[in-house]
Amino acid sequence: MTPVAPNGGELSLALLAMGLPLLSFFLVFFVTRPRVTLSCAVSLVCSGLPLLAAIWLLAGHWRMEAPILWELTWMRGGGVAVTFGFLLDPLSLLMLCIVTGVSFLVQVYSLGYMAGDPGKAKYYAFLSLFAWSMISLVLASGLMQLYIFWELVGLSSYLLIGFWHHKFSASQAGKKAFVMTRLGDLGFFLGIIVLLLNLGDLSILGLNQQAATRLTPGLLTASALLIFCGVVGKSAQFPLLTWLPDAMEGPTPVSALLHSATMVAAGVYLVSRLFPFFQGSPQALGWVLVIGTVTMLLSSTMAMVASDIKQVWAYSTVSQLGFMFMGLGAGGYFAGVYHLTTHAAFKALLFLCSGVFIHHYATNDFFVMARSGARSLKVPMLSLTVAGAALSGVWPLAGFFSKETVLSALAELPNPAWLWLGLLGAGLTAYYTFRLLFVMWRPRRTQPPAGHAEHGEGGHHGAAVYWVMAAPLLVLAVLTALLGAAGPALESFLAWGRPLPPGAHHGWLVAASVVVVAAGAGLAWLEFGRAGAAQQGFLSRIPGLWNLFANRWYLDWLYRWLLDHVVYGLFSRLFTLNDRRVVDGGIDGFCRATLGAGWLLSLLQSGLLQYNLFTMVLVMALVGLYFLLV
Amino acid sequence: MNSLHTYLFIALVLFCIGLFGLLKRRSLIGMLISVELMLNAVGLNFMAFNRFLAPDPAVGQVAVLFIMGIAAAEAAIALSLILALFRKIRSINVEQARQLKG
Amino acid sequence: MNPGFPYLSAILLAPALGLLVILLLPHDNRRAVRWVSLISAGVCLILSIYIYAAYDRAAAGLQFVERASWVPSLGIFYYLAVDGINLPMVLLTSIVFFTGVWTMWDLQHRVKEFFALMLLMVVGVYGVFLSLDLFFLFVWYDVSLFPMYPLIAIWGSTRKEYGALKLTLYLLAGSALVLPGILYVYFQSGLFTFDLVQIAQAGLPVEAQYLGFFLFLFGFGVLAGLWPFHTWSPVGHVAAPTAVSMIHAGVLMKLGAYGVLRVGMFLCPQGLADWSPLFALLATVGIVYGAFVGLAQTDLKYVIGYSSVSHMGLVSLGLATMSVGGISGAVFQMFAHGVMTALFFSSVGHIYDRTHTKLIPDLGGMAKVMPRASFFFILAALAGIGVPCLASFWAELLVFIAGYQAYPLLGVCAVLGLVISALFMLRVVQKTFYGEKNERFAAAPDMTPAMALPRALLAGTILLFGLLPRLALDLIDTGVAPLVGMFK
Amino acid sequence: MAGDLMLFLPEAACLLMALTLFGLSLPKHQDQRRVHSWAMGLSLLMVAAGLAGLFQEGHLFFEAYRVDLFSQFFKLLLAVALLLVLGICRQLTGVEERYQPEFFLFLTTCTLGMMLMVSAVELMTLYVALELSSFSLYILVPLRSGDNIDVEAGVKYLFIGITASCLMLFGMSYIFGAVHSTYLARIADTLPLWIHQPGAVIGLLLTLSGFFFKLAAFPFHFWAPDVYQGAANQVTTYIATASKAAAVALLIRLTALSAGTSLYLLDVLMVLCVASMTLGNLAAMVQSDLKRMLAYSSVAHAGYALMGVLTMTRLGYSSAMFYTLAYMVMNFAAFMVVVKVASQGQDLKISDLAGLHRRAPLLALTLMLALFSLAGIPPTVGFTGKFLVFAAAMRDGHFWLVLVGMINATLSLYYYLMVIKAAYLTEPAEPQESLAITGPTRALNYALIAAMVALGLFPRQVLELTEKAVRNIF
Repeated sequence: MTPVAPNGGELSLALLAMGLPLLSFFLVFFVTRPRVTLSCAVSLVCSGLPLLAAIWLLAGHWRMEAPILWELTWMRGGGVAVTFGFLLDPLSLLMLCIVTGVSFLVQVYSLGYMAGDPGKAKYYAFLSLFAWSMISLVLASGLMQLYIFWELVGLSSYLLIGFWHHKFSASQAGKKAFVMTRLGDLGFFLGIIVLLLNLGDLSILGLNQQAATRLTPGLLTASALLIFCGVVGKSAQFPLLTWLPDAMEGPTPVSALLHSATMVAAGVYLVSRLFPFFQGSPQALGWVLVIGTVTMLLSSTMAMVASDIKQVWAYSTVSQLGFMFMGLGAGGYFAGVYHLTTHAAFKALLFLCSGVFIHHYATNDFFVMARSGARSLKVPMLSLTVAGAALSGVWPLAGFFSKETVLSALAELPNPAWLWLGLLGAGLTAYYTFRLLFVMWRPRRTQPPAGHAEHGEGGHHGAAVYWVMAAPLLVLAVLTALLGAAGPALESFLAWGRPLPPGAHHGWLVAASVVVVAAGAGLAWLEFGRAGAAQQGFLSRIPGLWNLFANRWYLDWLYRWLLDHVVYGLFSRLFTLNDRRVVDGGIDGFCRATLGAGWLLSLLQSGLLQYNLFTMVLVMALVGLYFLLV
Repeated sequence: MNSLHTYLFIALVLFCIGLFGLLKRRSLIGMLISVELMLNAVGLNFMAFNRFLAPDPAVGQVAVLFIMGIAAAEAAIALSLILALFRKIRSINVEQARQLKG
Repeated sequence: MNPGFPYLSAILLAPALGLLVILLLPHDNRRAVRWVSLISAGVCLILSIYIYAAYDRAAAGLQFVERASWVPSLGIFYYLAVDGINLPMVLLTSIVFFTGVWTMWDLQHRVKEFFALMLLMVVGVYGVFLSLDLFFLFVWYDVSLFPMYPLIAIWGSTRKEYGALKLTLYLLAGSALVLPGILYVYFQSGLFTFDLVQIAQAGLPVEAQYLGFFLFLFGFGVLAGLWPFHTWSPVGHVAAPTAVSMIHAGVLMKLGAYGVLRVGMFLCPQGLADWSPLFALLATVGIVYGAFVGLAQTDLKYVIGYSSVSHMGLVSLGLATMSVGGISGAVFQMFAHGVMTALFFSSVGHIYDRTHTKLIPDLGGMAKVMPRASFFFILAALAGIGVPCLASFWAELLVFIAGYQAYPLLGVCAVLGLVISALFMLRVVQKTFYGEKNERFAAAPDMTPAMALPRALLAGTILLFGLLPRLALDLIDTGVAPLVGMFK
Repeated sequence: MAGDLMLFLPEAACLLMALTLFGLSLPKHQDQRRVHSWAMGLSLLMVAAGLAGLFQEGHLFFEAYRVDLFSQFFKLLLAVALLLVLGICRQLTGVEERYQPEFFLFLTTCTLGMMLMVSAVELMTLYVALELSSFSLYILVPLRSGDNIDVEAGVKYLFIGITASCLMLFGMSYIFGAVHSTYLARIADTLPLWIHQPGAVIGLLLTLSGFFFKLAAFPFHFWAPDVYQGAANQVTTYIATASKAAAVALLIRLTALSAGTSLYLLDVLMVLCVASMTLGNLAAMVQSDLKRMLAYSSVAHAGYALMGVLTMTRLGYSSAMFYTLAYMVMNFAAFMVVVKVASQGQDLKISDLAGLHRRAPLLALTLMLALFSLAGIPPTVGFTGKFLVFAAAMRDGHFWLVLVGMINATLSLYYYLMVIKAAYLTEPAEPQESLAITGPTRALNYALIAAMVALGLFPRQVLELTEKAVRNIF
């Protein structure tokens, strides 16, 4: 469909949404940094207004027919032109709302969470930077612009994950996140170049409409897969999934932001953004499906053995992302996007709740939390439960419906194996979620509650702080509860309001999923919930598996080994030696040789007159001889 | 016997003897004498060419006179230097004068 | 177009006059010396910003031309002009020169000589960038090189005499190839003129271009840090004092690439076509190799030195693609990398002045100790690993696209090098600035605002050209397009 | 007759000076200052005469003596060189007091000899002139006070010299035999007849060897290191500047005879050129005595000069002339510093320059500039000279020769940098008092610096002069 130019209102709103966060970044970072409250205020305003703008735009275009496009040339050189602009269509509008919403809530939440942190103002500056790059990514009109802000998202996540950079682990995690996603972006970049050289047009609409027809299947698949490499990196899919759990080193609100709406969601967003393009090559979609499945299963297994609350949610994020990719890979465009939406809500909620506990009990281990009486914090506890239930897909919460759509998309596939795998994943999810919930609800009081003495991340503050942090929870909890009902409306909105093809609705599928979830929950009840349960997972009785899962299937170990022994140990050392010995040593050797030659020649000047005379005569004689010869 | 080449040959031989002496002798006096030999060879050359080829018979003779004169001056300077050297190092053997080298 | 006022000569003369004045000043009057050099630098900066703005992009071509016969019998001309290629270089020189002088404000040891030599060097740099006459180009080229020896050997730090000697001999050995090249071209063209433009228009016989380009490639290439002739650069950078490494890595290394471009490629396009595969190969090796070697360094300045090797490899790769995109990217990369490295060295210089070490293991936690210096270094590092919206990103983008188009395999390798460089840059940032702060330097003072200002100028330039790349690229394209036309 | 005197003006002035100094040297006790003032005045007069006679043209002494721009250019050069050298001889430290008047006398006679030499166009005249200058030098070298290396140097100089002149005479005799005349003009006219006779060409080569000796080119360079080191600094300065000029002039005159028709001669000159450059530079790298180092570098520079000569083209000759001028200026600057720093007339080790930049900043600056100029770094006159010479060689397609030349220039940079390092970087073991620099010396320094830079950046006028001069002989 042909895009239309924005009218004044749309233009100003969109630019407002894109521009304000950047403005606040510069303001806070360079101007108001010394004055914390002012900085927070600026940043809050600059993230609140975009939210309003986003909602306004969404409401105003609920029944939009044609995408709205506005661009200008950002860079032009050597036949390559990079455009900067925005593309408003249902997908980008929906995503815009999610991003702005979550980032606003997180900023509000951080008011309490980061209270008293020396670097609070800088933290807000980075949050704004993050918001800016994510918003611009969402609204990007061209693939190159998308890539640019994709990189910036990576940068800001690097800054935020490593925010407490005096902790070695934190800076390490930030570096890891950046480099690993960079590795994936390599493919993304190459894919863009391939498209650029063969298609010459990087506008998203153009790609979606013409790529399939104008590219040979081989090139199409190649570029699609290369781009998907970027997605794998960003969305922490197999095999690049290990950076995300480490990213927990950042402040918890950051994790919430990272995991729900911004960083990792970008990958899913990219695939759905280019969904028609991907559809052009079945092989590519097949790969998406495979990767998604593998990731989901792997990470759920990891979640089953984690005892760090944030770790659990991190693994679950990875697995849920895998789930979305399964949906997309199965051709369920709406399934992926819908699950992305709901997941954004309840995952943000999960993290923010955990944040409250961590902040309160200064520990990340939910067994300890439970023992210290986590139940007493009513609001977080309830919202945690709601979110957990949603995550594991309990009716009537949002997660249930989105999961249903994904599963039904899988059911469409000729091969039933995918569906079974999907169900298995759902079961595992339910298991580890309820494991955590039961532990939190029914603690075993082995020792008196660990007081609030020790202060890890954060620290204990007054009731005001508590409520500042609790308020966003309530909002998100409500959303989590209600989003389920919004499914059909969203679907039609995303489909440009056209009547939907009657998707075959499998009643048995609902039943199956319910059963599976129940099974998972039941197992969790047996092991952790019921009175007198040992709170020991069945896995602890299978040390092999336990170690495997606890060590993330040794993926990290593998990367570390490669880095140490191949990159540092082999190439770096080899090249450095070569540089010292061969390249540089060669030069020095040459110079020494020259000096030696000089010394030899100076021996000619023996000091004995006759030698000199003799040399003279000899040379002249030789010269004469030469003449007679030629 | 009285062809140009005879004289040239003798001159060449003379020159070579001088050269040989110059390289062989270690005493400065001996070297000086050898140089004189070489100069005489040159003179002989000039005379021979003058006698057999040159249109104007004066040139060669003038040349020879000049050479002899200058050779005399040369000998004077050389001897004075050798004397000076002898004063300093008590020897006129070049092997003794080897401070400057390298 | 020929404006009344000879702006280019003014840019060339301002430092020269400053030099004279400094020579006449008494030794002990340090204030005056500093002020004189800062003023002459400022004049240059203002003038070059003016011509950068006043250059008529629509008309393109050579502008602000000043041409006069110098030695008629040999066809030597005093010929200054700017086009899209050397204009950014002039601006770069002015920025780095100005900030460099400011950075050395606190110098106490033999101030007069230092600034005199620095001005001399800068005169040479301007001369190379501005003159279009081969004779003068070479003259200024050497003028810009030989002050490096005293500058490094007197005011330098680590193994300074070795480094200075190596650098000077190496670079002048390179110019030993350039001079024969110039003479060769001079006689092969049959015009008996050193006017670069005339020769380029007349065109050289193809067989002559083969040898000619070879000479220029390796003669200038040495200064461009072309692998494997790069080892002088880390050694030299480590030894050199702050401002000198700023100007040297920031500007002087660009002279090499500029020479290859302006002399080699303009005069011998055919030769380039013959040599470009080798050229591209060496460039790519440089990119990857530099990154890997940088990974193993423990001295901050060594790290930067090798990153320069890697980045200059990008420039060479861009030149070797023989496409508008690649060459524009290369020129822009010269500019961006110049500013970036200057920022690097000025921050490291500050850290070194205060802590007297630039060994990464000794440092650590600097972000807490001296936040300003750390901010500038980290910004430079981010620019170095090609973070978008910082100047060098665009340059690298163009170079990679063109590189991939011309040599797919090498292009991929080059992009891989980018990841490695990201790895080692972040590693350095982490080990130096993050982590628990080192109590030894807890008391080390941060930059004063006055000293932060020049760094801020550099950082601002990076950001400005990163957010608005068209400021440079539209201009560069006008200069590059006609050159690429010659390859056809 | 007046016209002839006009033609003979510089030589006449020189002769007058020589006689006056002779007169002054007769009394037993002579005030050195007084002699010096006389010498300065007269040599000023001589320079004036040289300027006045610059554009004279004509012949003297039965065509045996040719006066043209070429010869007058060199005469002016020689006069200036003498003036400069005398300029730094105010206090003759290092020369025995009782010989100081003779010192001035022999300097003058040597100059006179060279002046005659550059104008001589007849073999015998040439020979006599050459020996006049050589003999004066033979005597000048051992005049040094103190240790006995000066006599040794003198003896070696003498014997190498007379051997060279024997070879030269021998060659001359063969030329005479081939051409039946000693007039260069006649030799040039009958060129086609003899250029392929072995005897004649070898004769020409042997004749050249006399001037290779003067130029200290390989293989006749052996005297240079010893004499430079052994002779008094002032004498060395003179040898290093003036006598080189005359030698180049003669080489140009004689090679011009063959007019580049003999490939063989070309090859030989090329070999000698490369050998001189390389040997000189390499050997200089390992020297520790400053003057000895400069001696070897002068051997190398003889090679560069030869490069211009061997092209046997107008461009080559004019560039060689320019190079000679350049070499005179920069070498004099370097030696001037040596003389000033060695205030006791002693030998200078390179390490003795330590801390010079503090003891005498101006001298240090002059030294640095002179050395960079010798190394051929722009924008100094040394670079321009090299550039012209190389251009001439390249024009004849001697690409490799130019390449070797440039590589040599780079090598030479090494040892020049070592000196600069000593002067600017290393600090003396025990602090030395700063050198007092008189007003005239200061002025001289400024003049030299200005000359080195100005001639380097604005070679136009001089270049046109040399080109005009070359047209007279070729």
